Amino acid sequence: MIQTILTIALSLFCLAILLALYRIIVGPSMPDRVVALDMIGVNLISGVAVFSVVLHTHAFLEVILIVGILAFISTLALARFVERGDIVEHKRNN
Amino acid sequence: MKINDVILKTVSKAAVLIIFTFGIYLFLSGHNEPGGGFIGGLVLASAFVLLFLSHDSETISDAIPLDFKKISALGVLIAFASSTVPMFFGQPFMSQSFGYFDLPIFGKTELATVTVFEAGVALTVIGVVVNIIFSISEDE
Amino acid sequence: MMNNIVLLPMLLPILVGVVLIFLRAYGRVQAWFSIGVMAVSAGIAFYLLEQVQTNGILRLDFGGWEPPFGILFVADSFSLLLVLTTAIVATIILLYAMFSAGKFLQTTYFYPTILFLIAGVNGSFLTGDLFNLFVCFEVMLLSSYVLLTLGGNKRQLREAIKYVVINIVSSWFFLVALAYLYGAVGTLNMAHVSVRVAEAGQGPLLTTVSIIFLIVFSLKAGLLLYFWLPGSYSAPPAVTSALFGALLTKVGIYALFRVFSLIFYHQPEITHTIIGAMAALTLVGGSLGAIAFNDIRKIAAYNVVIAVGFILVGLAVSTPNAVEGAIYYLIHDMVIKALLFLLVGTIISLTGTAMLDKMSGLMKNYPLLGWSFFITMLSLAGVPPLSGFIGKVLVSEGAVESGSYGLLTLALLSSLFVLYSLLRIFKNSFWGETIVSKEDQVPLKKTLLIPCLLLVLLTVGLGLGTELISGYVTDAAETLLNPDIYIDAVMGGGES
Amino acid sequence: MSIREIIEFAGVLLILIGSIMAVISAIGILRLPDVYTRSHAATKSSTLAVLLSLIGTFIYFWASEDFISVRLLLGITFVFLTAPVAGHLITRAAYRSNVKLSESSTEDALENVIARPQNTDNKSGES
Amino acid sequence: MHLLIFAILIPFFAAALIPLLYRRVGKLNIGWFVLIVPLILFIIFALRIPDISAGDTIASTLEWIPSLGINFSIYLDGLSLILALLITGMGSLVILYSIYYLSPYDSLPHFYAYLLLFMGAMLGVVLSDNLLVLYVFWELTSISSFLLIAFWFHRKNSRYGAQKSLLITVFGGFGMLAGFIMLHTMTDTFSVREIAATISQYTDHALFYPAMFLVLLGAFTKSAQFPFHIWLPDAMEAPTPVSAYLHSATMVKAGIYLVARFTPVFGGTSAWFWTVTLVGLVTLFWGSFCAVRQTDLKALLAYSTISQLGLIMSLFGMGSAALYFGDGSDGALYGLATFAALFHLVNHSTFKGALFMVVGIVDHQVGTRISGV
Amino acid sequence: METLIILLVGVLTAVAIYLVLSKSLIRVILGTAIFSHAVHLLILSMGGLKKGTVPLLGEEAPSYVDALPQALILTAIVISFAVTAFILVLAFRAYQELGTDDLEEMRGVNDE
Repeated sequence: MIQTILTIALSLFCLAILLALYRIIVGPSMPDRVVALDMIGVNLISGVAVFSVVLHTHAFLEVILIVGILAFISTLALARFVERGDIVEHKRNN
Repeated sequence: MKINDVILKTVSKAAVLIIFTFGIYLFLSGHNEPGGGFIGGLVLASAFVLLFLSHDSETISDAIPLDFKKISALGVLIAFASSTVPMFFGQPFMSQSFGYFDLPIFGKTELATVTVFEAGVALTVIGVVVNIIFSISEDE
Repeated sequence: MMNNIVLLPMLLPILVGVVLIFLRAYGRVQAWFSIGVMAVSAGIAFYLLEQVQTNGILRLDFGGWEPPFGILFVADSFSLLLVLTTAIVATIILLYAMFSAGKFLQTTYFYPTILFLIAGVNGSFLTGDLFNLFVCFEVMLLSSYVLLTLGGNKRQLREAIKYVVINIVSSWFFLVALAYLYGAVGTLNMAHVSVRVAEAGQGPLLTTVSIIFLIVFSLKAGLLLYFWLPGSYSAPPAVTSALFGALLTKVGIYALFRVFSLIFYHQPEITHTIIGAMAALTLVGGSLGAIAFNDIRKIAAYNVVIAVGFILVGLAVSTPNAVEGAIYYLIHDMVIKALLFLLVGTIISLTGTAMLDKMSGLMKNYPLLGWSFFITMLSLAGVPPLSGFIGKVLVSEGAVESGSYGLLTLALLSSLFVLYSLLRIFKNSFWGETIVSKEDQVPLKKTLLIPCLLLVLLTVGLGLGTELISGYVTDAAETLLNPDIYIDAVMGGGES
Repeated sequence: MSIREIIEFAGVLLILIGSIMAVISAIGILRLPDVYTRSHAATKSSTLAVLLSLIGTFIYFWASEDFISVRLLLGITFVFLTAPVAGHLITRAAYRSNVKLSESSTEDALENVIARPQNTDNKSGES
Repeated sequence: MHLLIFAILIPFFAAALIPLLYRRVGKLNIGWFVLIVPLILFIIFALRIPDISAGDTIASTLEWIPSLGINFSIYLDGLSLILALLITGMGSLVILYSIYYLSPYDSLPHFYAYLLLFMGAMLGVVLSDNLLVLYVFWELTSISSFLLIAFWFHRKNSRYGAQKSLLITVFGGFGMLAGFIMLHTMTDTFSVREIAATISQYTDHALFYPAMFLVLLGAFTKSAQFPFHIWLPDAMEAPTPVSAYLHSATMVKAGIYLVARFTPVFGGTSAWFWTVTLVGLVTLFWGSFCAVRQTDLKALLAYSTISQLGLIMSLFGMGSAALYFGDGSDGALYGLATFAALFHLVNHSTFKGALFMVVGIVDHQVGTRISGV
Repeated sequence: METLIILLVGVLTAVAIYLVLSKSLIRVILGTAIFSHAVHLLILSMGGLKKGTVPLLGEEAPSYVDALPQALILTAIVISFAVTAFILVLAFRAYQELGTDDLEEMRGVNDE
């Protein structure tokens, strides 16, 4: 029972990732792609969590946080790039 | 054009705190579980990267007055020096030893000489990553 | 007994190199430190070499893990001879660097990087584990990337990109080969792999794996796949080119010798024939390249290629004489290539150009430099009694013994091309009408000449004093040709 | 069914709801007309989805193995903190880099607050 | 260990001393000091004449790389003695001549150092018993010849001639080295005497003929035999004493010496007979033919030298048949050819040396070497 | 499972080679990065994807997977990290100096 539900949940997450992938490919604008990428990251986190439940192991729990950190930082960097054209400013001008 | 980053700055302070905690946790758990110097170092470095992203590089280098090139060198030095120590006790290079200690808060803790080595690795990774961010950002 | 000292040739340069990072501002101090550490490691290598003669092959198990479980360093005569030569040559090159490198180079982590490079080279020579070999290769290559880009003019950057990308790809191929080998035999300890391969027989699969190794190491050594070499060796400053010319390709050659004499020696009619064909093509290509260019740096770089082909003729033939000759030639080549690149660099710094047709009559202005170059030229061509001679004789003898007359012809003819290519430099730049008057000439610093003269002495000394090292070389060749000696030393008993 | 199993089941149910939310948000990102509305779908429901599934996992491990994972708690906090900020930043970047609003949108409230650079070349715009 | 070994080394030491000595002697021409060396050597060798003509030989060894069987061993017999006397005798005369020939603006220490280097190398070639040591000195003669031809290296032709001669002789040298290595592979020794003693066992060996041709390649390039003669006319850019000494009297005779030295090894075969004789004869005719067309006196002498070398070579080739016929009357007849060859070798060295010197004088006095101007 | 992973390795390698062969330097770098991942996966599958638990102390399990490939991969990752970091900085410098990231155009840049 539980296993079935988990499998369904896992495939739904995969479906969500695939749909977001479509958005990444089609665009049409850069922010669209970034949004979709961010969403993939978030779904990946959920996927890993479900996966560790399926496998009954704690070994993957670190991955959740790491993927979260990476997704956040990359989204941040991409957003800055879209907005200002650089990633790290030398000196804030305000 | 004035860009107001209050939300980002506020949140990133909290996020950096979390990342630091997690990084140190990963670094220490490396002996028996996933983690260790390299991964811990990377996570710690990502905290620095986050700081660079949310603030500007000058503010950060004023706040943390460290030469990260020297930090990575120091890391390598620590790693190799700690591996060298056993040679003076007639053990092969990179031999390690560990023991269990009763520490006040953590209870029974395992401490191994390899942790020193890992610390060196972590420092190196932090230094290198931050350096790369620096060198890409500085000569615009 | 504990053999921790085996590690020192790799460990010392790293430790000192790291310390030097903290001494960034003090160029001179860095130079003396690095010269000192290289001299010390030369002493260590010599001590170890003596030890190996009396006690047999030395090994060090990291962390006390006995083979085949841990990683380890193994020191036999072959590796130690190369480590010794590396240390000596590096000392002299560093001496040159101290006098020649500008303020900028001195303070941009030039010396630490050189020391890391040497650590990688020494590590590759000494390691007894294929994966460790990969790691040491990478240490060496990373340092070489940095060295290639230091100073950063456009030409350097462009060549560096080519060099880095090619080396990254070949490194990943190295990993692919390691993966296949691990999948096939389940171990990466060289001696253990050798045992397993001998047990299972070198079937088609393992032969294929060996050919991937061949391709990887050929890229690093510049055997046939040398297209990247002339550009990247001629771009950086003289000191860096000298280090590259003396050390980098030699590591690839060392790996080829090690792998194909210790592990994949069961199917010589396939692997060694391919090596022979590649060596032959390398000789032809290198010879043509060496006489085709007007840029003296390019000429020098193509000479590296020719030497690689020549040394690998020794491996392709694999008779005792040939292997011994190849070792002699390897040692000779490390010395002489360093000298060649230093001289070429000096000439360029004196004349301000690298083009042959723009220089003339330097002999009148700088006689000592001219004579050094003359001796270098003869030594490279294998003219007796300089150091290249004995290696050439022995390799040729090996080729005769095994009936490889084609290789013999190419090897000897390539010497002629070497002679001709350098003769062109000598004839055009040193002879001829003096176009710079005594008053206008750029003064040649004595301090730049001293390292060159030291290397000249070394090449003459190696030629006349061949007897001094012949014992070590014979032992090295014997170990290479009888894998059992190596295997016994590594796998036999846990006396350490 | 022991109480423990019920709690386990509740955890798994949360995960299932989370996954359904994720698909809904994915549909949103697919169907909505412009980047602002898509980002709305992505951030809101995705955050909900991930929080639900992480809490579900946490509950599951708590119930089945009495294991309170600090890492998981940290993760939940982190995602909870950062996901909205990330959405905010992207949308702002989109607005500043001249990504058009959908034609069905009736009002641009920021039109007079933030001067949009009208004729910049841009690294992002419609491609 | 015989003192003769050091006789070979004397010129090298002297050559090394010249740069040191040059500063001290001041205005006096350094040639006078240099002249002492060949004179002493000549006397040393001349004193051996009675012993050698009595049939004695002198052999001695100085170890160099004993582990590989490469030792500095010398062997003095009649053939070597003749050439050694020729080298030192002609050397003395040439040095005497060059004291007056060269102008004080030329770099005298270089010239004499090269000349002494060459003399030592040449002595080494004719005295060594060890093949590889012979090869060492052989290459040294090429190198010193290269340096001497390019003595006036600011002239384009000098440089060209030097390069050509070096490349061709070194090419031959490499061939010869390969031949020597093959001989070593067959017989497992580098000693010429031992090879000559045991070669009869190996005549069927696959490497026998390749070795022979490769050794001949070395000899032919050095002796300017057809088709390798092309370097010799270009080598005439050298100062006249050099042409007299190297390119007519001694160095080109090294190839002849090699053929003579290896006649006992390869002699009794028809291949050797035909190759050496035919190449010698072709060179003889071709050299003479070309000589007729020359107007430059030195070039004329160069081609004449080539043809004379061809003559000597062909005589040695014919003489080798004596080994085939053995002790009979045919053998004695062919043996005469060898005698004639040796005789003409000495003969040619002296008269051609003299001719060159005369041309040098003409050049000096008249200002040109082109006849008919 | 192995077959699947190997197929994945093949796809990754193909992608990587396509990228490495392209003109843009940044694509080349991405290609090398992808190639490194492909190789790491290859090593992993060569070690055998057995049904075992992660090789950690503290988790009781009847069988563990081979730990050596993982150690190798970790090292390889560190190295690829360093190399990628270096070449990124190098590409950035080259872009600044040469004014292009197109390898074809780079060749046209004159010496010195």
